[in-house]
Amino acid sequence: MDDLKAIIESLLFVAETPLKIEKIKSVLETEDRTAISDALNSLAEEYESGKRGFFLAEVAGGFQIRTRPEYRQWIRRLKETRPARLSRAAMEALSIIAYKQPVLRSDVEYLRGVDSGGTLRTLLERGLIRMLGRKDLPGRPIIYGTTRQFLELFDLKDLNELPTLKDLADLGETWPNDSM
Amino acid sequence: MDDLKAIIESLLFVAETPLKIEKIKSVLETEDRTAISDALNSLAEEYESGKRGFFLAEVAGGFQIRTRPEYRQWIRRLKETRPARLSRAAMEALSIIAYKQPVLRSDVEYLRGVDSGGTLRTLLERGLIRMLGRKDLPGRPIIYGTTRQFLELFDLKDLNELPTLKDLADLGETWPNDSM
Amino acid sequence: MKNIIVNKKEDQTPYQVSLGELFDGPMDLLVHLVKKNELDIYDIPIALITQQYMEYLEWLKSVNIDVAGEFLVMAATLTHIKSRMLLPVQEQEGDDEDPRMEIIRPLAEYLQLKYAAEDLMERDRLDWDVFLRADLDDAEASFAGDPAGLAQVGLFELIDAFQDIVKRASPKYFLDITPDAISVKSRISQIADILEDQGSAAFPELFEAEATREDIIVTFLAILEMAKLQLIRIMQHIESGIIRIFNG
Repeated sequence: MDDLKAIIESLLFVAETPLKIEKIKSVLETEDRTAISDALNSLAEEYESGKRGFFLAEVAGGFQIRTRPEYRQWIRRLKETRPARLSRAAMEALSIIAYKQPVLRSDVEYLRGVDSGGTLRTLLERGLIRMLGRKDLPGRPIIYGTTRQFLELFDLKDLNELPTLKDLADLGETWPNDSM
Repeated sequence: MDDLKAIIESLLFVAETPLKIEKIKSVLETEDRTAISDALNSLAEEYESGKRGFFLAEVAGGFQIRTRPEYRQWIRRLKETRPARLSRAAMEALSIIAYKQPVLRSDVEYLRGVDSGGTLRTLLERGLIRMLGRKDLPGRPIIYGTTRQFLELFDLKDLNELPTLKDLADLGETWPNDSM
Repeated sequence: MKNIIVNKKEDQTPYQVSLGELFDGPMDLLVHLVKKNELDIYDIPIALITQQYMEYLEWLKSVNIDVAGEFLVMAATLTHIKSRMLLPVQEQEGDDEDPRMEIIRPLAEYLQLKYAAEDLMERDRLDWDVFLRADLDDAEASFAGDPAGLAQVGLFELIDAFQDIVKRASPKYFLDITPDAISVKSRISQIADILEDQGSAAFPELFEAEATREDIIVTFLAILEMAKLQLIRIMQHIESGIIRIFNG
């Protein structure tokens, strides 16, 4: 392994948030963007072909080493923590905000048909949504959108990578799972 | 790479403390100590011969993946540029100034109940607050307010966008089902 | 070692049904009914659905589940649609659409987003399917932060900090933050920005961007407040009569 690749690997290893190419450039004091992205590609390939315990994820505009999903059960056993669960209500509200943002509380409530204040508050506290500003309407209601943590949680490069909304006519017999 | 080795690698990756063989045994529910130590040896060798960005260190009776000391300068550079987080004290003082501005140091201290000179100095150095002027009182105390950088840090267009406590109260309680 | 390949369904916690969370809302209940009857959502037999919906509400009441207001609103909507369906179609009005669209449209959109939520849940979620390296507190990591670069902080943390203070503060000093008061504060901050950049500003200049009467009042109050605090000096040119505001 050449030095550049190894150095980038060590940076990926210690970085706390997804590492952007720009950031790597500034740390390494280089202008050679191609060399960095070649190294990243090569690392991603090595992790994949070597079937290592981790892989290189492209998420929230940067790169991050993450453990392979197949091993989730063993890692959970090691960590012995119950991961925080998002309730069905929270997932519904979150997906509405993700797809319809920028969005008002009233939009979320119109779509869900129920009061969603508490759910929004939960999502705010978990850092998955944020207040983007206020709308120029009576009462100056708050506008909501998703955060970088939202992208990180769902392994998304950016919002364009959100799964496309399904055309209901094509769905036929399948129904959403009640026990989501 | 076989599964056992990859799983152990993923465990090493997420473990918060050096991982003991006993611990790996219990997580994997196996009695095969030899297989585990073979896998660990093989990982150590691979990291070494592949000259990766990290190596397998045997510390405190366990195993831990660590970045290679040769790369310390780059890692330090990465960490140095890591954005600093505001301390709890700084957040408190900043929130008082944001909501109550224009405000005196004595107001901040009255509300926080502690001397806040050092905290205000830090906020001034970071450019989050500024001196707006002096109040016509004995000692001509300094009047503080927030800066443009404050708005940028919190991604606010202007101070009108600051959420009020009422906004928060309007959302109600967090949803009880969202156990966090 | 036990089976390594994990069945995706098996490793998920079974969903605990408690009566209180049976249905998340009226839309959810409608989806359940449409699904149970294997209906085409674009051709819902409104009488059947209305009847079953009402039966559900009755049943919920009979087991002492408080039926929230939004369920009753939906009941009224369904009943209304049902009654409109019974009216003879007036052929003159060409734009008379199927009354059921009132419920089909939001239902379709709700379903679509429910599917989207499922798609999201199927992705490899952080701290559920995939994990990051632990944040080790090694000696190497303790570096002084660069004062220039600050971590982006959630506004929520700011409110949290403030809320804690409000809780601790004596009730006598309780803060009532009305939007009006904030507008004045905001305007003070903006005027301070202008004066910082330019040193001074003509009085009318500060009102230029203002459209509404309310905005003008806010600006005026801000200037008065700043003058009271001696943050600014207000001077008038003797000959031209133009008033200028200076940094104090």
